[in-house]
Amino acid sequence: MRNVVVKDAGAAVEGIQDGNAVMMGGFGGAGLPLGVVRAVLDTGVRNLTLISNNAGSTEDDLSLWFEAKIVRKIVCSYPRAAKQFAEQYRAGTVELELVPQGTLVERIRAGGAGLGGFLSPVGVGTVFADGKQKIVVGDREFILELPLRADYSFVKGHLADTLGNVTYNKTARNHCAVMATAGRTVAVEVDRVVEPGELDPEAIVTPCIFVDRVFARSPR
Amino acid sequence: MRNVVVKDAGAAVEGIQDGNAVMMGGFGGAGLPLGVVRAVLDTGVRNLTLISNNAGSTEDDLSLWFEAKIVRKIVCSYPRAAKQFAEQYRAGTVELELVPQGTLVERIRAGGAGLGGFLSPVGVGTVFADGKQKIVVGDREFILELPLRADYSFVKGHLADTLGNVTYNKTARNHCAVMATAGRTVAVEVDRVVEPGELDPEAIVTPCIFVDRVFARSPR
Amino acid sequence: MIPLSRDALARMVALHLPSEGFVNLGIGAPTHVADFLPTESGVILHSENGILNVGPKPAVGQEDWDLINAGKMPISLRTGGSYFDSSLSFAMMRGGHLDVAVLGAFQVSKDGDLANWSTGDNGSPPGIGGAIDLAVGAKSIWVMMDHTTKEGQPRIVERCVYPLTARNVVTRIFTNLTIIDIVEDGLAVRALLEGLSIEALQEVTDSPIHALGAPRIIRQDGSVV
Amino acid sequence: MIPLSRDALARMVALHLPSEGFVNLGIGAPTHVADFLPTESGVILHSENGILNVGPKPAVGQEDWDLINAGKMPISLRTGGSYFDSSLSFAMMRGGHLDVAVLGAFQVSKDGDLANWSTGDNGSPPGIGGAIDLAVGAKSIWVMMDHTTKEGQPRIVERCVYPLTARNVVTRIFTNLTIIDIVEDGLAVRALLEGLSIEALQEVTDSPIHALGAPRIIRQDGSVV
Repeated sequence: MRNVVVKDAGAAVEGIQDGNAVMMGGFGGAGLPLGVVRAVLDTGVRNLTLISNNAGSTEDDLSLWFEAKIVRKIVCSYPRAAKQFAEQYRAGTVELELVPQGTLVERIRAGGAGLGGFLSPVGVGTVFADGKQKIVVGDREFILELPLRADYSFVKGHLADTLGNVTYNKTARNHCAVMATAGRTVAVEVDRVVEPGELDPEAIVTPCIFVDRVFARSPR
Repeated sequence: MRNVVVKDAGAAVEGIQDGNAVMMGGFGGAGLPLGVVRAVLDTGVRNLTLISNNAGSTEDDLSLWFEAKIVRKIVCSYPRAAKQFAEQYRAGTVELELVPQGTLVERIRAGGAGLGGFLSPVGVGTVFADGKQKIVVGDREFILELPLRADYSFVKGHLADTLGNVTYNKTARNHCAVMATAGRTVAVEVDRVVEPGELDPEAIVTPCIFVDRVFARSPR
Repeated sequence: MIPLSRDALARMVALHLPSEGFVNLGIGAPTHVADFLPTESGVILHSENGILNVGPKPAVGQEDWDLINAGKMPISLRTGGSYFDSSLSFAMMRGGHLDVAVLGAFQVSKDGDLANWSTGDNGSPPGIGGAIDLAVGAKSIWVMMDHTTKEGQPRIVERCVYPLTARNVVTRIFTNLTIIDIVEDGLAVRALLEGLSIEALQEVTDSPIHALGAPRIIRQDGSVV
Repeated sequence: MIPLSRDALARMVALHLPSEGFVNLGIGAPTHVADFLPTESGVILHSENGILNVGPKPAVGQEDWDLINAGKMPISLRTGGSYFDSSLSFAMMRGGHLDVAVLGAFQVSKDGDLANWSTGDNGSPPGIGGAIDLAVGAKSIWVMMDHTTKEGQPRIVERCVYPLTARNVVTRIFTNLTIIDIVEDGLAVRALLEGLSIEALQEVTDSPIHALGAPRIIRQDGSVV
């Protein structure tokens, strides 16, 4: 029977390469797979394109990636309050693609759902429309937003069964559920791995078809 | 405290008018709000635009609407095996807009999510592309599909609390969850109404913000 | 005449929210409105990171960092609340399902243009977050802000000079001096701080205002009579 | 030489499905493939109405009409299965998450064009359902069908005359006579029914075929040696 459990964060990030696009779940610390943050650092990869709602705070989080200068570009909605990122940004050593939060998650969803893009009312008449195709439907103008996919999606779940079905905890679900549909390799850091049948089939948020690797977070 | 419980199907369809667009949940009989089917008939409304995956079988279902000739147009993915509909269709008294199933649900989602449309790879190079705008992204051609909304969305849930939070039963979830986001008035027929707090906050599929009316199905 | 305190302004907004309405309180000052909602209001609060029916912040030591609001502060879930992913959360916002979004602002124009995400300072990284989705999608967009900048410059202007969040979206502005509705024929003053005249308000407002009937009186505690 | 029975054809397809793969079996004959899946295959079946890990049909009298497949027939859920709404279900399909979709067909062209939803008969209402989404989205599109129509006309053709479902998507065809891969240089015969020659197969195939190495032999029970 299918079993996607791997032993640790190191195994979860196996294969990651320089220049990869990487989605990291989370809104603030909720939903951020912290073990993965460190494991990616340990691989020594560089020049990543990071797709994430935030750019870290000054804590033990994505700030480590900016401190280590392994991110070439970040696609992000709210990189404020991120000290290490801000330094890189001011120094011009990291590229920022600023995307409204709802547009960010919808672009990721489009990537995972095989759509070529979508027409958004968000950003019309603002700098967020710059350089994007405008499409008028009826008497209303929209912006064509394009899908996002990644080489790796790393998210934080609550429970996963060995098949790879995942639930989340409270507001830690945020971008994780959508990112889990849009990575070529999807790895989920969870609080606990359970047996198939232990999760309520009505309450599984990410069905196992989307998940390639699961590992249990180490106690801190 | 908010309470959206109404006494029966008749109250759930109150206000429906000639010429309205109506979404009906369900794939086959699963998810079809049967009490609503009859209650709409009882109102005597006509010239409805029906948005539904199917057009009824020969049973006690949407076929009744075609028998009563209250549907002017149906937007549908699979109206086969629908005897009463087929008669109307051959007689030319009902208009059919045939939409691939995934495109149908995605158009409804776009309606509920405030998008102006989406770029679909489905139907490219087929009759399903006829009359639709083509948009090329990179080297790939897509069809611009437009959102669907309705005056009323009627779906079948399993449990609802008095606030209007809804869960579904097994594969009866199908189009219901998405249709519940895209009606100006959304009414849900459920097996049972429960108190707030009885539904697991992690397992609520349709949060109450989308729901205007809830009623418990009468025992048959 | 002392401008409203932050608490009083928050109370004034809270008292205006529609009973049993679905409301998103933007990060910053708007979040503070929650503290002044009468329990009988039945208002249901949404936070864009994926929660409906946000409850008060937990007691010190009881924080759950998987249960936070859009300002990344610990909250609680009220009975009957639910969790969902960001795509459904933003579908609620962009799809017009929220009754009211209360947002902070740097500037609002007489046409309801909103500038609340950037002052154009290129020194620090910009951040847009979800404010722009709210501004486009909620049925009513209310702004709450100080009437002027710290330097005394008007924030209600003919035309925003800061980068826009959205055009023609704001319908009502609550400031520490007034409540103004943006209507067809301009800026209509619905309520005025006790002791303040329309003429005095006009002096700190960079676009013509007019009274909507006899403006109601805002008391120092934020109640309106 | 007797063409494969429906059961044998279904068994032949079942034996080729990738171990532990995610598979959608289209309505009609493909659904029947499930009955021949070895339990150790670990194949996980998807049905587009919103279920992953479809199990066998329940015993008579145990049917739950809220638990059906895309053919609207009662099924069961295997341990570790899940339910979800149609938008997520079609995201799985269109987004390339399924390893294989097995579909019936009226015609398949040498370029992998698929015609499986309409014979152009205008007398009865058309129906497209979810077959088109599968045809566009799954990583591999396999067709299973009788090699010819009841009247003996080839179904594998130079160019489909029936309305297309999708262009250039089919990669493998299982018929009651053969297994053919659609590759760069045309129709490559991977396996042939015992006793059938390439030349005889060519006679009932409306597009040039060629052998891929030495084609394997299909036995009457659908096993391939």
